[in-house]
Amino acid sequence: MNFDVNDAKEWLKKANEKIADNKQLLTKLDQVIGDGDHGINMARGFNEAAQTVNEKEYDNVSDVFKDIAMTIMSKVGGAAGPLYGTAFLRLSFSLKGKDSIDYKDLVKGLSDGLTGIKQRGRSKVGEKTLVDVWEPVINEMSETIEAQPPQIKDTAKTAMEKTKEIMATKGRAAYFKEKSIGHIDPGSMSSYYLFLALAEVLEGRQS
Amino acid sequence: MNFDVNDAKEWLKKANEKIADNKQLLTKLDQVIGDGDHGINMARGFNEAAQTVNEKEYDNVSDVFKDIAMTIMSKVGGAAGPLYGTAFLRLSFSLKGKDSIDYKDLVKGLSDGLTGIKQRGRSKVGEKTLVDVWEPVINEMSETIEAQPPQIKDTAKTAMEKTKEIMATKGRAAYFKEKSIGHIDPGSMSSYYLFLALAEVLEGRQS
Amino acid sequence: MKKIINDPHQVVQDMISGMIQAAPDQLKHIEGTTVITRKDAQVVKKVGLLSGGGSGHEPAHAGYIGKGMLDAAVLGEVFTSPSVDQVYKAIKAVDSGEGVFQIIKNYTGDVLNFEMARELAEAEGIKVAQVVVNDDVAVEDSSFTTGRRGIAGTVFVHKIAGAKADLGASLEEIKKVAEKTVANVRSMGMAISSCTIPAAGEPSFTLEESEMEVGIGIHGEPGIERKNITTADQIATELTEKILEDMKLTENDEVAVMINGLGATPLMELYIVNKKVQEILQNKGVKVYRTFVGEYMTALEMGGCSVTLLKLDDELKKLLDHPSDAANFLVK
Amino acid sequence: MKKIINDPHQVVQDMISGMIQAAPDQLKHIEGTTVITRKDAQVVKKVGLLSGGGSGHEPAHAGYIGKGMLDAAVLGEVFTSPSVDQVYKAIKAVDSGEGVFQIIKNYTGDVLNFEMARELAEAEGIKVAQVVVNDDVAVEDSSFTTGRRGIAGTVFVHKIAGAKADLGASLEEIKKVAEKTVANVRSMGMAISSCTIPAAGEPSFTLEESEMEVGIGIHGEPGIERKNITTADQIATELTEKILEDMKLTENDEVAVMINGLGATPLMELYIVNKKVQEILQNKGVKVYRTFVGEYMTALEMGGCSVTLLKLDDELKKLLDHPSDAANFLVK
Ligand SMILES: Nc1ncnc2c1ncn2[C@@H]1O[C@H](COP(=O)(O)OP(=O)(O)O)[C@@H](O)[C@H]1O
Ligand SMILES: Nc1ncnc2c1ncn2[C@@H]1O[C@H](COP(=O)(O)OP(=O)(O)O)[C@@H](O)[C@H]1O
Ligand SMILES: [Mg+2]
Ligand SMILES: [Mg+2]
Ligand SMILES: [Mg+2]
Ligand SMILES: [Mg+2]
Repeated sequence: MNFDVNDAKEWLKKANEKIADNKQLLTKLDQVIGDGDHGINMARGFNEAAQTVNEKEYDNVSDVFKDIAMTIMSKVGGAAGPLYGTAFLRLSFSLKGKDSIDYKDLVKGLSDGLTGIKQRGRSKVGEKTLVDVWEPVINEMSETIEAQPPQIKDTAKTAMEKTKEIMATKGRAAYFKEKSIGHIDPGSMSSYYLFLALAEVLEGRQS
Repeated sequence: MNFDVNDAKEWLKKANEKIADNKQLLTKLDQVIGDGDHGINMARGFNEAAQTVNEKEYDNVSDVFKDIAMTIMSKVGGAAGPLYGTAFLRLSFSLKGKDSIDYKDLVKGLSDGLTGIKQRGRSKVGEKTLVDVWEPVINEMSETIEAQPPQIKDTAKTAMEKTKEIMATKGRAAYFKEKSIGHIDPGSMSSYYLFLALAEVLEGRQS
Repeated sequence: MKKIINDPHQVVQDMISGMIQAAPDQLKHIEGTTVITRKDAQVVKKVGLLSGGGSGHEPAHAGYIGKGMLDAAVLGEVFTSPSVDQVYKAIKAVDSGEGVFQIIKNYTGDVLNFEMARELAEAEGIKVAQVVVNDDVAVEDSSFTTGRRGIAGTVFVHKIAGAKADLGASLEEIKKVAEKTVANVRSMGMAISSCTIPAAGEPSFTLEESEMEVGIGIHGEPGIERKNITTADQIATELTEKILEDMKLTENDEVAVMINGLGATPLMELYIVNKKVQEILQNKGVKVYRTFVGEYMTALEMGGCSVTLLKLDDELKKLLDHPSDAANFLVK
Repeated sequence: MKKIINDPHQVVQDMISGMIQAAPDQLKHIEGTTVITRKDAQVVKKVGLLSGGGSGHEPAHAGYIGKGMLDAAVLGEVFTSPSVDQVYKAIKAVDSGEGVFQIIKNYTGDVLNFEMARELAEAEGIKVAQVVVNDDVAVEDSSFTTGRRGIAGTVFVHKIAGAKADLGASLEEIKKVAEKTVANVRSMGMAISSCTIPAAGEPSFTLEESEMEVGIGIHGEPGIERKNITTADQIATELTEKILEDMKLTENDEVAVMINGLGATPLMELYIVNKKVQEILQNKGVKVYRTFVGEYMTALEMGGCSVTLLKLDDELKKLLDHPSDAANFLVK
């Protein structure tokens, strides 16, 4: 396959829709083990990003992701802003100069993004953060030569739900210590929507 | 009759008892058209005054009233402190040097006290203040050569109740303007107890 | 009642020792009284400046003690004026022979107690002069009644009279400039929530979830009207307009502005109110010389604010800018 | 929600213009940003001092802008850290070539946004150093977790780093003394009532009429325990003891004390708390060099207070006493 500018735009469009539709849910999750602004922050930033890239013409995917990264960083705020921003920036870097992008390139870019999140957040799997969705999903993607959208969806969903069992050691949720167990991590939920949107785009490309 | 040191002490003792018994009522009245501290202020001050003069030996009435005045001024606070304090101070001045005090002297002293209250408070009859009890009572007392306790009680009670109809133009109650009508003035109530106590003492002297 | 206190009847005593221990080099407590003075009182060759009243208005009045402002504050019980003997002791504590000037908020209790203390002091040959502050335009101005209340504008009188005294002025000169200040200062406040006197234990008044009271006094005295709470812009406009009705300001007049918090209102909201007040004055061509935003004359934990305007001339400007060491009104 | 505001989503913008208009000669707003700087920024031959974070903590952080303290504050939405580009613009606004030092409260959002802004600036050749303040002993100190929160102690870091910068120190020297301050400052707070984020409209948490929360954070983050409210003496003791468990103080050690109000708590109550804190320190033979009582790091209209102790040496004493023009931390 060849992941092009329109795919990138489409991905963000779908992701933004899902986040907007679930703004309340994300905020509710963040009220329980955070400060209740994750939905507000994400919806504000992704909406802005979707508009920016939608209105603009691009001749390569790297630039699309660069604009997305910059908008998210300046509009999301909180912890999620720099984290998602970093991920998209690394993704953009890793695709720089490529005029055709195959599935392997995309997965490599995403895994650079994950590395960025972990460095930026000084976090690893098992701390009840969005890393707990990104890492299993990207591992899953790395194992296949071609995209397997259904598996991506399953893995993301299971990973997101599994954050319930984790005791948070990073982010605001960490202040809740044991009390953070039993609740889904808001950032993992928004990451789930992100990969759900990507899977749908990849499905479209195949058919 | 001869109004002596014991009469003065007795007057204050009875006045203090009545004020203590009605502390709540006085405070309630002050809550409606004031700041709700008249009962607290009066009880604190008169209790202190009663103790002071009770424990001490005096060879003339003037000194008893001087001590009462000073204690009230330092312990009552608010508006009532200086007003009642002034009244007892003027009473003390007017009896100074007299080794026997007849009813005429007493009335003269009280009317000096009233003048003191009016000067100090820049107030006259009809402003919903304790003047509205003091003036009619002292007018009543001035009309007889000997004490007529029943009349004193009646006049004081009627005058106190009549303050209900007045719109306050002095003191905190003035801020309530029309809303002050329909409520008894707390200071007039405490003055009523004062003259009630005096009348009882005078009754005792006659029998 | 939810408060961070010990015995409700000891709050004033506890506060006094907490204040002294916070500034042991600046403040002194006169033993056995509720009087706080400058550490270096009496200050020779200087008129002593005294203010005070009921407690619960912190930082008023003890927070304004310091070179360039007050020499002493006499504290009464919460919302109750201090008694004659306390004021009398305060006068004696600050008189260095040049006399004492007392700044009184216009409440019957305060006026009577300070006046009698003055008479006692004068009887001993101490020169005492005074001014009564009545800046609250929510009450109509009348010589037949108790008249207007003294609220946040009082702090400007402290500052200006204090500066004049610091410059070595005579009792008469201080009285003159203090009276000029009173004649040129106007305030009005509003509340969105009540306060509770510790000894009372119950809120002094109650407001519905949607209600505010415009023109309320700093002890919760009734205001002009109760109505549904509006926006900060509308509140700022109502308070400012009422003040401007009372003090005619014309183009190029200069004023000092004070946006005062009553206790529970965050600084953020006071700045939002200030935004609109400044806009109104600008539109009228009135020049703002200095603005003060913060808690200057509170009412325990009451929620709300007041706006104060002081019309300035060159003398008042100079005195307003004169250095002050008062902890809550520092001027360099 | 009962607040004196206009549009709940515009409170930060409204506040910024109200602040600037209150001090037009001291403060400057960088157009199109939420950055406020000294009027005379960039200050040549001086490292630029920057702090900030979510709004709602007023006077933190903009109230600490002025010669001798901060050069700029970057404001986020209420309780939300400012975004990377805002911090980046603040860095550019205060860099005079000597570099910029940023003081960050330890919250993931603040740390990440300030760090990324730093990287962007460094990529352009601007020297940036920073310190992360984590004085809240209510949270256990751990390098495996987010770790301790930054609360009122941050103001002491502003003051001391600001003084050092004002004296012309290098970025490295400032970092060194700022780290020393962080290593020697500890705080803990408690709340008796909640606060409401304007955009949320609902209280962030709720406490029963008899409840208090000990160890609460300045955004209402969970504390150590909820229990029935006790006396000011017991509250002061619990906060101070917890701090002293964490920072061993021995006889004749010298400290600065800060009794900070969270928003709705009257100064009277803060002084009552101070009385007990001073007594505890005295009994331990600890010398109190300076005491600060007031609202320094608030949480909107939250009711409650925090106690902060800063252990001092000669250098820190000198820097604490260094003159400051910051509106809410004036030092002569
Ligand atoms: N150190 C970290 N590493 C990775 N992800 C983190 C970290 N801290 C927080 N997060 C993620 O950020 C989410 C919270 O984002 P958001 O609510 O927007 O920020 P804030 O906590 O500043 O309000 C959490 O649910 C978590 O998934
Ligand atoms: N100017 C005045 N002249 C005479 N009496 C007054 C005056 N002002 C107030 N009073 C009396 O004082 C009473 C209130 O006393 P108190 O509650 O102790 O003082 P405060 O109003 O300062 O709380 C009023 O009920 C009234 O009778
Ligand atoms: Mg959040
Ligand atoms: Mg009263
Ligand atoms: Mg009273
Ligand atoms: Mg947040």
